[in-house]
This record gives sequence, structure tokens and C-alpha cells, in this order.
Amino acid sequence: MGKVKLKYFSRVREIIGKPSELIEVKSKNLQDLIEELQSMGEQYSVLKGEHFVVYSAVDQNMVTDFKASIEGATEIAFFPPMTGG
Amino acid sequence: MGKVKLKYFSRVREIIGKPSELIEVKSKNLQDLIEELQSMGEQYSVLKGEHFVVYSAVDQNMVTDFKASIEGATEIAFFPPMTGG
Amino acid sequence: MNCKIIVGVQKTDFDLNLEMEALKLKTKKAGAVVFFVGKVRDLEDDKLKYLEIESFEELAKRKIKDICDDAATTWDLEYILVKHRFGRLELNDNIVLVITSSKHRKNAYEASRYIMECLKSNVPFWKKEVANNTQNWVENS
Amino acid sequence: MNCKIIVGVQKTDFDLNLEMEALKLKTKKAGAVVFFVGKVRDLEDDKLKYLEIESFEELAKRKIKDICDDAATTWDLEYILVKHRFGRLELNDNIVLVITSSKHRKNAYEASRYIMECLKSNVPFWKKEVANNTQNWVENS
Repeated sequence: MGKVKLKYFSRVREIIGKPSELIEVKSKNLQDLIEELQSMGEQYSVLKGEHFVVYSAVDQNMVTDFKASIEGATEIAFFPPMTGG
Repeated sequence: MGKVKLKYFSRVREIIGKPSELIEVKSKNLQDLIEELQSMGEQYSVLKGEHFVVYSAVDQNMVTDFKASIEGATEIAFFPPMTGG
Repeated sequence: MNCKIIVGVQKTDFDLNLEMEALKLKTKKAGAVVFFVGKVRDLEDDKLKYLEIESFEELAKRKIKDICDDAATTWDLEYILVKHRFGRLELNDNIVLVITSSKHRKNAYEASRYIMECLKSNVPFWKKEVANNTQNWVENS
Repeated sequence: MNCKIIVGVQKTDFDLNLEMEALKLKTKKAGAVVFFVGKVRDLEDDKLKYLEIESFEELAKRKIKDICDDAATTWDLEYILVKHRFGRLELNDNIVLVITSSKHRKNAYEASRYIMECLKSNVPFWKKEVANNTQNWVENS
């Protein structure tokens, strides 16, 4: 795969320490991507959703199956439960 | 009893032909008052509620029992079902 | 019960922005505000010329006040405003404004619906729809 | 389905009077208009300094549009408007405006509640309450 824009929001953004980054992704699904990111730094373990639920949107579609393919994706976002309204 | 201000609203007002009048009332309850008014003209028979329900408010308190006393009242209103909002 | 209650029976129109400003002075702890506006709508099969609303003003005010008191006892509310117009109103003119405000939205919604139900049949207003070919007193809905 | 839908994700505030005028141009057959306004409220036990709302703008817009489409399919509505703000908001500032309009009030009320429920948990906004002594991301309510 090529370069993918990763976006982080709210508590995820605070823990990872940046709102977005452009990285070269090798993984083919979200689960693998999270492992891949974790090798870059411990802060990325937040994405595993062990402290609070983490949602993901791939090219602006919410994804519930973290094993679904992300091939061809250009933007992947991670965020905690939403609290609008 | 003395003079009482009678008020009519909506369809009741249209049928009786005036919004209000001040009359010398002899009756001691609404039922008798309606009879008394009817002797003044057939249009007052609308108050009997045979064509549509007619409500009454005595001194601005809604009255459901037409046999309750109206002695000492200064204002008696008659009107059809309300349609606010 | 610490609910501010405002009641009006009036010919004049409402100003939603001004009402919102007035509310905010009183409801710093409220997160939810529900406005219900009833407006004059066109008829299904005839062209409305205007709506005429007749009112028994003094009694209407008292009845509305009673309804607001009931609502304030039933739901945890910070603010209730009910203003009902009478007289001749044109298509799309505002008829009634009900504002309810509460900490959480459930109370504001439920109180608003309750107040509107009561206004429909327990408060002395009567609406007459004057159209091109018809003219009739509105029935309850 | 002939329902006008308007969606906004924005920093700027709303003007209730202007929104009402815009609505009236489109809803001559609607008698009921429900406005829900969510506003910044003070905390129970600390003094709020401000509320910070973060948003994933593009996705938020799409999700709100989906919710409005759902509502327009479920209820007989003439008009739906949802505008949600983000950025720094002060005490009593407006956060969200939901307008629903229908011939009869039941549909407008129900659709408004449905849309608000969805906005609370299905649209990517996150609120952080910054107070004198605390600072925390709001949990769902």
C-alpha cells in the first residue's frame, strides 16, 4: 500500500500527540495497522481500545470489522465514542 | 340576583348575535338561566348544547355542573369546545 | 421548584432571538431548550385567506398559567414561556410559542408536548379559517 | 418525500429569526415547527470556563445528512435543519440547532427527538468541559 493519512480525534489525538500524520502503510487491515503503528511507539496502543472504545472511519465510512481490508484507503481516522448534540 | 354580564364566544356569539350583554338575572343556576334566556329569543337555545357542546365559565371558573349555584356571580361566559394552539 | 414561568395572550408577534436571550439570563444550568411554534398553514383543498383567532383573554391567561404550573411540578424545568396570539393572522404567521428549558432534553421535550396538548383543548381560544370559498371554525386536532 | 433538508457544521452562531423566515418560504402547509437548541450549561460542582468542541467535519456532515434522510423517510416532514457548532464555546452559547416542521405537531416532535438522540452518539463531535479545577471529555448522556 501507499501513503495513508491517519487522523486522530479527542482523547486519541491527545494520547498520540498529534491530530494527523501521513505514513507509509504495509498492513492490509486495521488490526494489523494498529500493530504496525505500535511498533513506532507505545502511545499507539490506545488504538487497541483497551482503555476506552476506539472507533475507526476508513475514507469516511465507519468500520466495525477491524479485519476488513483497508487496501486502497487514503484516509483512516480513529476516535473515541462521539458526544455531539 | 342583580345584573350579570353574559359573554358569548365563537359560534355561540355568532348565533346569539352579540359578544356580550348585561342583563337582570332571576335564575339561581345555569340550567334555569338558559331557560330564562330562551324566553327572550329562540337563538338562546344554542346554550342547551344540543347542536354542539357548550361550556360555561362563571366568574372565570369553568363550570361543569349546570345545576351549581350562580348566585352572586358577576360574569357568565358561554362557548363551544376550545381550539387553541 | 425553581422554574421561571412567563405567560402572554397577545396580538403582537414573537421575536425568537429576544426570547432566547431572555431565557439565557435565567437558565445557566439548562442545556436543552425546546421551542414549539404553531403557525398558520394553508388548507388542503382551498386557499386560505386568513385565520381569525378569538380569545377569552383573562380566562385564557389563567388557564395557561395553570398548565405551566402543572408542567413545572411534573418535570424538572428551569423555564417555561407560553405566548398565544389572537386576532387576524395571515398565512405563515405565528400563532403560538411554547418554550421549555431543562438540564436534560427529555424533560423539555415532554413538557412542551404536554403544554401543547393542553393548549389545544383546555384554553379558551377559537380559530376560524376564512378561505376563498369556505369559512369554518376549526375542530379539535 | 418532499422534505427540504439543510445541514451545517460550523463555527458561527445561529439566528433563530432568520432560520424561521427561511423555513416559512418552504413550508406553507406546515402548522408545526419544533426548534431544539442545545446550549452550553454550567457544571454542577465546578465553574465552567468554556466548552471545546472538536469535530471530524466532513464525516460529521455526512452522518448528519444520513440521519436527516432517515427522519424524512420515517415521519411526514416538510423541513429539517441541523446545524452543529464546533470550536470554543462559552457558557450559554448555542451548540446545536435542530428544526423540524410538519403539518401536525406529533411528527415534528418525534423527528426532533430522534435526530437529537442520533446526534448524541452517532456523529463525530467530542466535547471537552474546561472548568476552574477540572478538565474532562464529556461522556454520553
